[in-house]
Amino acid sequence: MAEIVSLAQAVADAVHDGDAVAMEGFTHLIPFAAGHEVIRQRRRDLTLIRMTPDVIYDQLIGAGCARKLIFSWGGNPGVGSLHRFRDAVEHGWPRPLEIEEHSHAGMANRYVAGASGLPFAVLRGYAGTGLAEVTDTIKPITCPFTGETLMAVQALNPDVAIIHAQQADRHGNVQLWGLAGVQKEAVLASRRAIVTVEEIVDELQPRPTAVVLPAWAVSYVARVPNGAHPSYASGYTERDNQYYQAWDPIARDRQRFSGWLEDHIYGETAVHR
Amino acid sequence: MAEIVSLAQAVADAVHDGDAVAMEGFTHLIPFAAGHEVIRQRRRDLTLIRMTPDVIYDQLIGAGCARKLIFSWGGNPGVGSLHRFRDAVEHGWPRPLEIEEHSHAGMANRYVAGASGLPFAVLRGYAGTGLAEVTDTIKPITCPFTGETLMAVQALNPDVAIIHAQQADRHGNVQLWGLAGVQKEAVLASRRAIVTVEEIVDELQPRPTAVVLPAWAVSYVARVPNGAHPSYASGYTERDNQYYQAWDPIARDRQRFSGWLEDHIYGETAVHR
Amino acid sequence: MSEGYTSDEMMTVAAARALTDGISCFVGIGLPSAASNLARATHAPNLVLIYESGTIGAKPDRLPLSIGDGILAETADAVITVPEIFNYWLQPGRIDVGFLGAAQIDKFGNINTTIVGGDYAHPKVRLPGAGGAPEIAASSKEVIVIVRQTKRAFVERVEFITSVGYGDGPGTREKLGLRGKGPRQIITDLGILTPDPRTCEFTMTALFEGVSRDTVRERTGWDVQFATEPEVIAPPTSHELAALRKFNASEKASE
Amino acid sequence: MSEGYTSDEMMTVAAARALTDGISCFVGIGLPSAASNLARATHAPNLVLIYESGTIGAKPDRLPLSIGDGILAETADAVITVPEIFNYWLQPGRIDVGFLGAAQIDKFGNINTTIVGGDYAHPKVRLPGAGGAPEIAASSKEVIVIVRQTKRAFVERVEFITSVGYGDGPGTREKLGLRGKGPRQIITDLGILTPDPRTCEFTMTALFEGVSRDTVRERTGWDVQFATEPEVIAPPTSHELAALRKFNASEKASE
Repeated sequence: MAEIVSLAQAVADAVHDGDAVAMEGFTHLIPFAAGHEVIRQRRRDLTLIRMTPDVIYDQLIGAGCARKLIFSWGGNPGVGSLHRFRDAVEHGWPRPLEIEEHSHAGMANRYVAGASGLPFAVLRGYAGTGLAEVTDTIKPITCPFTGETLMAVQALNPDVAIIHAQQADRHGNVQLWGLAGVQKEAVLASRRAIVTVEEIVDELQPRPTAVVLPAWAVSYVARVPNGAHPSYASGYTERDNQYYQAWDPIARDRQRFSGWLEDHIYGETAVHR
Repeated sequence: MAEIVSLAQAVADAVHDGDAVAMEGFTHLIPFAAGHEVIRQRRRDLTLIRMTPDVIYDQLIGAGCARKLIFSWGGNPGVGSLHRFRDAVEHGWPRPLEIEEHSHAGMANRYVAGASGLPFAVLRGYAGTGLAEVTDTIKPITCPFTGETLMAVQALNPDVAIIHAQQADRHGNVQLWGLAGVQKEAVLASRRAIVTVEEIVDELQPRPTAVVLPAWAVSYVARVPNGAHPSYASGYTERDNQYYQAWDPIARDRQRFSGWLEDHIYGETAVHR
Repeated sequence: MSEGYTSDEMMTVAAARALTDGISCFVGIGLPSAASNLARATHAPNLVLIYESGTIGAKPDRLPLSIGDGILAETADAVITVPEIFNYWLQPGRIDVGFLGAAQIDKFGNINTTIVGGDYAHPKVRLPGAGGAPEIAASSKEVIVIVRQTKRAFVERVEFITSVGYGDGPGTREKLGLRGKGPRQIITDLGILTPDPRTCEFTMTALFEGVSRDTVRERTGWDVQFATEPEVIAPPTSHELAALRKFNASEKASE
Repeated sequence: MSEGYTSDEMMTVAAARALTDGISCFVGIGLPSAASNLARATHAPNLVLIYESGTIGAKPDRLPLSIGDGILAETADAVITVPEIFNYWLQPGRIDVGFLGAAQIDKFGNINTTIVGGDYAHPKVRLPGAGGAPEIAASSKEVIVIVRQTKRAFVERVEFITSVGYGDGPGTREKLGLRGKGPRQIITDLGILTPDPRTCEFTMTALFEGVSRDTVRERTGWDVQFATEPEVIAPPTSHELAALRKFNASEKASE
């Protein structure tokens, strides 16, 4: 049953060194504030899982939180490279980063399998690609009815999922709407789940396109207004496109990045939520 | 792209003798009017597919439309047996009925596989049951990562799916809401789809819990108010519980049933829609 | 039975009492729905009711007439599709109690709702079939069965295993890879049977007031064993009866 | 290039023209989104735009800033989850055209967006990776690629196959069980390449006005062949240019 706590407490309780952590939010509702709290609490040796490790994971990787990255597309959307991610893969800075690489369809199905209590999922995918060769969690599988060969991907069952949503009620039932990505699957696939929300309301009003997570499927709910910034929460906040562009020169330079960490995450003037 | 036509034309164009036909609607939005039109047009040798072949399929089976039934629960909900279904299975009247029997989880996953363009789906199911022995479309499958044995079920890809929904717009985009069952999967798994609707509106307003089927995924839309009767369409009609109870004595007796067919389906006084 | 309540009412009340507040309960059709709604109306207001029609946390204020009654969707915390109910909620073992009825049940708690008499291809009586039961029986953390106790229903071995209880006895569930613990109680109109921890055979461990061992034997198709001292179940309280009758009245009224 | 428009504008216009009205188009990030929105604003008002972020039938009136721009969900016919987009809509072959960009592409239309230089474990340049492209390339009925033509991007063989075009040549797609027909056009800032029906090798079959064969050769990393008489593509109409510039202005304004 969901406990309603501060973000700092949720991260302290649910995210441990060495955990496999999935922060999801596909272009919308990206849990940036929670990611920053993980950096601030100086978690180490995490296996970070995310379909689109964009700026949020660039920051976690640059800060040295990650031992491994499981992903399908690592870029700064509309801007270019993730320089901290590249620096880790290309030069091992601040530490080497092991990668496990999939396509979006494969990652989505890995979460679906995890949420479904199955050890694998089946898809038409990867045939003829280099990914099938370099990634162990992709294997061929034969249809027992037709004999056709398809591809299996291993289920994802993270230790903890972290997502951002628009609303929770006082019991901890969560509702998010708009582009819903793969968040329900990530939460249901994981042993624990933290949900940051824009607002805690007395009663959730059903909304078009809403995904509802009952309180008993969530571990911690923390109220963090604008917790998706620079991403957005439909109905509450707008995407801060300049932040994504401004990230590029910061991330290109180790020194500037370290300064950013100090100023925006660790430092006394950083916004703690 | 959806054509907006009469129900009679939709059935005439889309449902042929010998077709595999899935009429879905799980306790809600059951396409009774379309089922009656299929009887009226005297289709024969159909393979009828439905998770819960309740009164609607009792009527189709009793009328001699079906050669085979693929299903997971065949009863008159809250009332008792389907006597026409039993008569066909137990005594071959009006003709023998081949059956292919699954559980709900198996049927749901067969539609999911069909909608996904996969030849099979995987689930934790059937182990130790008699169904695994009597049904060919259930086979064990081994996880290529863990070695665990799970069960595979063959995909369903009906020739035609028939469902009832609350609304379509003038382009043929369809919206249904409330208990959504397995209708989206049935439509997407099928080569053709007929949707009967309570109402055709100028513009679909997004609704909580709504399932939307774009016009290009539907073949025919027909306006049939109360087309789910005696089942219901949330927001439009109420379930006619007495009809389900009154069905029991009609269906128990071949003669009474034949009279019902004459009066309510074939006869000149029957309601054609 | 003593005056003032029927054996069916006693059975429903006993089944309701078996549900702990706050747990999640996958509700099969028929008697399970009545019992779990009674539990929610009495001692278990936070019971999470899950119906295979796609509702999580339904809170009906009258007895739903079917598993697809509109009131379930209108009062639910979440309304989802049928594939999702089975794949995301039942299959991974999120459900605390699966609550099932039965047409035929055997001493190992295996359930038959498929055929009686003849063989599968030529049955004497064709029953409705599996519905959601096989996977409810396999994947719920534990299962409670509610069924009226008759010689025809309580058989030595079911003719067809639609839903697995303990199969052939100890070790079967593990061998089959079933992850739930299996049936923990069979609640009847005579009392409660629970599995012998050694043999997995269902034993009469509780009797309703006024029910004799002879009556139980007459209405059981196997050589049923009794606990050394079967518990005697307290009759329905006036609160329980009133809540149950209010439900039943609302059911009649809406027919 | 003649006056009045840039080669990037010409490329986007040519890509837009390649989309027939009424078809469904799976839109990858970057240039494909600009081209398909331009098509919808000009000759293909009924083009069904599908984004991997979960929108079917998005009808933005400005250029979306990312595949997750809120305007896509607000204007879509249906908003669904990411697993559903891939499993129910892309994988079964419902999509007429998959529209992809590329970092590196080879003469058989194979795309690399994974690494350049070094090996997979120790790349010189780590690119973003696959995203939705491998399955878009596999399962769309056909694929259109839009990419600026440079010697670095247009290589004899890609270093890593992220998304399969024609693999090693004729027969590869069939052998791999890929159900879509594969890339039908590569649209660049110089013209259009289409696969030779016999060899599957991409050949320059259309040139933009004022583009010379020498320029094409200089900017292609393989010994590129030309059609006997390459088509000369008509320059952008004033209507096309106006629509495209309106989009680009709205993009700038919201940055």
